[in-house]
Amino acid sequence: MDNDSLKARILEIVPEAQQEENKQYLTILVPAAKLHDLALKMKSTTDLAFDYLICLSGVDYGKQLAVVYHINSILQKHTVVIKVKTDDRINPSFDTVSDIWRTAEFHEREAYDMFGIRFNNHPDLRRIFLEEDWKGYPLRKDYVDEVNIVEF
Amino acid sequence: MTFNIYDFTSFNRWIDEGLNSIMSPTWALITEMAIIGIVFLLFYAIVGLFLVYAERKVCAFMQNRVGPNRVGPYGIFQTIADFIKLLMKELVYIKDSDKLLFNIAPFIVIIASFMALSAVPFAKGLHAIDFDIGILYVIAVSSLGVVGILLAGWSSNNKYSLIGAMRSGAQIVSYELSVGLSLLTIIVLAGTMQFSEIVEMQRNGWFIFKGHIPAIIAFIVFLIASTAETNRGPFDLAEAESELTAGFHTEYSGIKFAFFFLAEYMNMFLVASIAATVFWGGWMPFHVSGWAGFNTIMDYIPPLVWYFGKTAFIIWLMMLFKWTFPRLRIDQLLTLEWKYLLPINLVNILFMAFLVLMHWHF
Amino acid sequence: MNSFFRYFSDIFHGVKSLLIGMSVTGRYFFSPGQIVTQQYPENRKNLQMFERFKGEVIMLHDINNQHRCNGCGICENNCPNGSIEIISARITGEDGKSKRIIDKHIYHLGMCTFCGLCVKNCPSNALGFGNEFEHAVFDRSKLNKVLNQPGSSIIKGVE
Amino acid sequence: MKEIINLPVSKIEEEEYHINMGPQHPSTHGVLRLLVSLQGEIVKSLKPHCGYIHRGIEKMCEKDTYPQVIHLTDRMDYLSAHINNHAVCLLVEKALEIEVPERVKYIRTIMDELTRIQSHQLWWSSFGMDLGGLTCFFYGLRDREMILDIWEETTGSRFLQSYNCPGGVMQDIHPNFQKKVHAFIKTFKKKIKDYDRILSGNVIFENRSQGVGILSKEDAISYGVTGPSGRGSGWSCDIRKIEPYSMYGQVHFNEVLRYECDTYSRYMVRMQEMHESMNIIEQLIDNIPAGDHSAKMKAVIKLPAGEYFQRVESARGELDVYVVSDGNKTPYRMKFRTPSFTNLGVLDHISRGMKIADLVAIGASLDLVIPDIDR
Repeated sequence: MDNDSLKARILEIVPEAQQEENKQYLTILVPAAKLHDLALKMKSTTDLAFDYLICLSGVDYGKQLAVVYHINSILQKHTVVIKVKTDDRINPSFDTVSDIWRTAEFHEREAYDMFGIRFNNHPDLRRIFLEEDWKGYPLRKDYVDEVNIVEF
Repeated sequence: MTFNIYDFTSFNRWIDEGLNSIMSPTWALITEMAIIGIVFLLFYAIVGLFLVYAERKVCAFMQNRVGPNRVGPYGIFQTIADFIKLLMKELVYIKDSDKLLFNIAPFIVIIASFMALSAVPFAKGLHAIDFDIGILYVIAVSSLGVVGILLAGWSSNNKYSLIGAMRSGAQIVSYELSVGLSLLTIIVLAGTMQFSEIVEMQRNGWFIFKGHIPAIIAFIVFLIASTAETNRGPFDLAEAESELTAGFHTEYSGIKFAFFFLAEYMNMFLVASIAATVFWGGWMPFHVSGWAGFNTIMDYIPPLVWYFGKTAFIIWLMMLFKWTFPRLRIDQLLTLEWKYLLPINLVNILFMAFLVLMHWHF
Repeated sequence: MNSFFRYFSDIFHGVKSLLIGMSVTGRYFFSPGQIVTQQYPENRKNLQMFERFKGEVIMLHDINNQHRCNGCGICENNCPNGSIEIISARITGEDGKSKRIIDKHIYHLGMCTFCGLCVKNCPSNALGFGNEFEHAVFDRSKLNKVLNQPGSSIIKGVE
Repeated sequence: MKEIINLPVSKIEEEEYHINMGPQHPSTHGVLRLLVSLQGEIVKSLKPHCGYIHRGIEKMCEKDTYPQVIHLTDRMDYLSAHINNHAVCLLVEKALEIEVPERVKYIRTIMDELTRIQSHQLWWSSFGMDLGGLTCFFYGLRDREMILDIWEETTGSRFLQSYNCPGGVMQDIHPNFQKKVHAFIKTFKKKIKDYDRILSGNVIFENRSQGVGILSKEDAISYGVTGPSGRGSGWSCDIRKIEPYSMYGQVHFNEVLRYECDTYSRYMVRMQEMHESMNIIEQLIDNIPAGDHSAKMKAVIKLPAGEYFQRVESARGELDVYVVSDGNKTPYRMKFRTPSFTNLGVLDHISRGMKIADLVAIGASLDLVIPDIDR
């Protein structure tokens, strides 16, 4: 399916979605509340059939925290980028997609570890790389660590 | 008084008479025991150290390496250096371990292998005791070692050790059967359990040739089962370093670890020498009945050379197993025993009995 | 009956595969000519490293103890780990103009990851890789090296 | 004691205990810790604990310029260092819309495949070692040495080459390169038969690996298990075929697929991939076109603001680089989707109900590289 019809199909499911500019893949910004619903439909609908979550990345855009999902369909051979953003930097949370794509379980733990983004209904949301008592979320732009980060 | 260098009977008698002439018979017996004990201890240490070196060299050559070559020429003193290092290591005591059993276990293992060695005839007249139930004794004593392994694993207060010990228990209990039955096949042929007589009966041909097909099958089964019983090579589940780090001796250090190490190699030597004695004629030279000249030439080669040559070859075979094959899983190990080795063995004994009955052996 | 035959064919194939495996190790055992181990400290005399081998960063000096470094600091900027420190000085040249020369080109071998960016980006090709690989020292401070040799000067016409 | 005797049998059997495999354990190939719940020898569940060598590469990348990032990617999956470099370089070139010379594409592809071969060789070595066949380890490393020598001659390093740079490669190939690669392929085609003889055909090995660690295709996709592990489940997930980069669109090679879904099929996929890689190298090695070894690049590389994504096939699966650029010379956010990390996620799922020995075999068949997990 080409990008235009993909966009049309996704807008059908989530009318509030907006397209973001990206040369490579169709990038769509989705309200956080609709994310899980959209993901479920994207996987189960036969003409979309997004069955492979390539990559789940947390991004700190300065004011906003975002999670970026690169999703691919093996059968239909199309890829889409779904983005969710939140302004809440103290207690950011999204719905988990680990029940839809199991690989998200580890990726979401990584995003939680590095950005402090909570994923509701995640089966085992713990820090994955850092210790349980680590203070702060290192990949956030406002993270300060005078001991470990050396400036040249 | 002259000695036949190939026959130690007169040499033994000379020592015995000499001792009896200077002290009372009781003291003479005690002295003899002490001498034999010291000789065996030395022999044990030397063979153990040499086998460790040999294993390292053999596996190195199989793996395109040169092996130890730093201590002494060709690294022959490497194991001595290792041994000194192990002697100087701290003996670590584990918290909450069963101290008594933890300390006793290595001794049980090493004593079991030491005791079994006493029945092996190295040359004519060169053995500690010539039991009339020699084979039975060896089987009985050598399997005592598993008690030590079980104790070691259980008392270490370590889960890896416990798993290793339990595996070892299951393994030895089942493979004991195959070792016994494969030796039984030869007992059927020989009609005796005394080692000296078994060797003597192979004067005109080794049992592996005399008993042809069933003897060869019994030999292969014995080789597999005894490799399993010594916890070596594809059957080293009790140690299984990639699964259980070091299995039952994970928590041992220093000289106690060296005891386990030494016992493993001595067990290997022991089963190899039993295989050599029972199947390949022990110290008996290679004889072909009818070829008198050939037999005379063979007789000139000393029995100790024959004995150690055969043993060394079988040890080499066991090393080849270890350094070629991947390890079995515990259920496959038991499948191999109960589904393959044991039925084959039982049929093989019947076959051998039939053979003996019909006089189809040579 | 089928399973009966399979039992024996399993044994046969199993033993055959084991023998094939043993033939490999056995063959190597009897061909010690194929040993690949290099006897390292013994072969030091005739040990030849490849010419591009990245052992350490060096400053290339010619026979007159002259190098091509003018202390521009591009290598320092390019280094991802901060393992290069440039201390430059200013002198007054023959033509009366003040110009920059290298005073100390400090190289922290212990921090270097041999990415090669300093050598690649040097505009006057003053740096290169040396073949020395025995870097073990007893003190970490000995890994800090000054690359420009004492008394060296810049080749004329490079700056 | 009395309490245990009085317990019903089922209660005793249900009793689980935990062992820690790792961080220092011979079969976890590094500092991975697996908290395994066991019932007897049966694995009930396991929890991977990673992060013992987490170095914060993604954070470090935010401080580094794009050419400087290269040397960090080396240290992620050190066994496919060159492919990791390649991914970043491809991303930078794509963002800058630079066409690299043909010669660079050839060199990169050949180097990628050499990387794949040596990674699989080391995997084979450690796989044999994990199953108890210690000799395999030395045979694999012996043959790998030839590739390391080829690299050392051309790139100057044996392991972490940092040979790629945005726009090309650091230096041109050594004049001996082609000759040595030919010699390697000739030798290795003989030696790989030994691999099959000593391990692949061995009855013990077949019993240890067949039917162990079944990973169905659906689970492989859901868990994102890519690379040879995914292809062992019949999932055609080779990025070299899906989104060809460098020369992969122009060479002929088969994507190795097997459908047994067990440890043995993952093993066989890798063994055959070594043949395929040699096949690719043979097609390219004699036809390297003359030309420059690098495109003209600006001294300071600044990516236009935007988001970029690059997929490559590393030796153990799909490696993705995701870059958010704000137009500066350093990336705003750089994320690596490393194959070992996602492949680790499936370990719990496929090793349940297996024995400890199987867990070791499964872990080896997934070919985990711990720095690749931790980054």
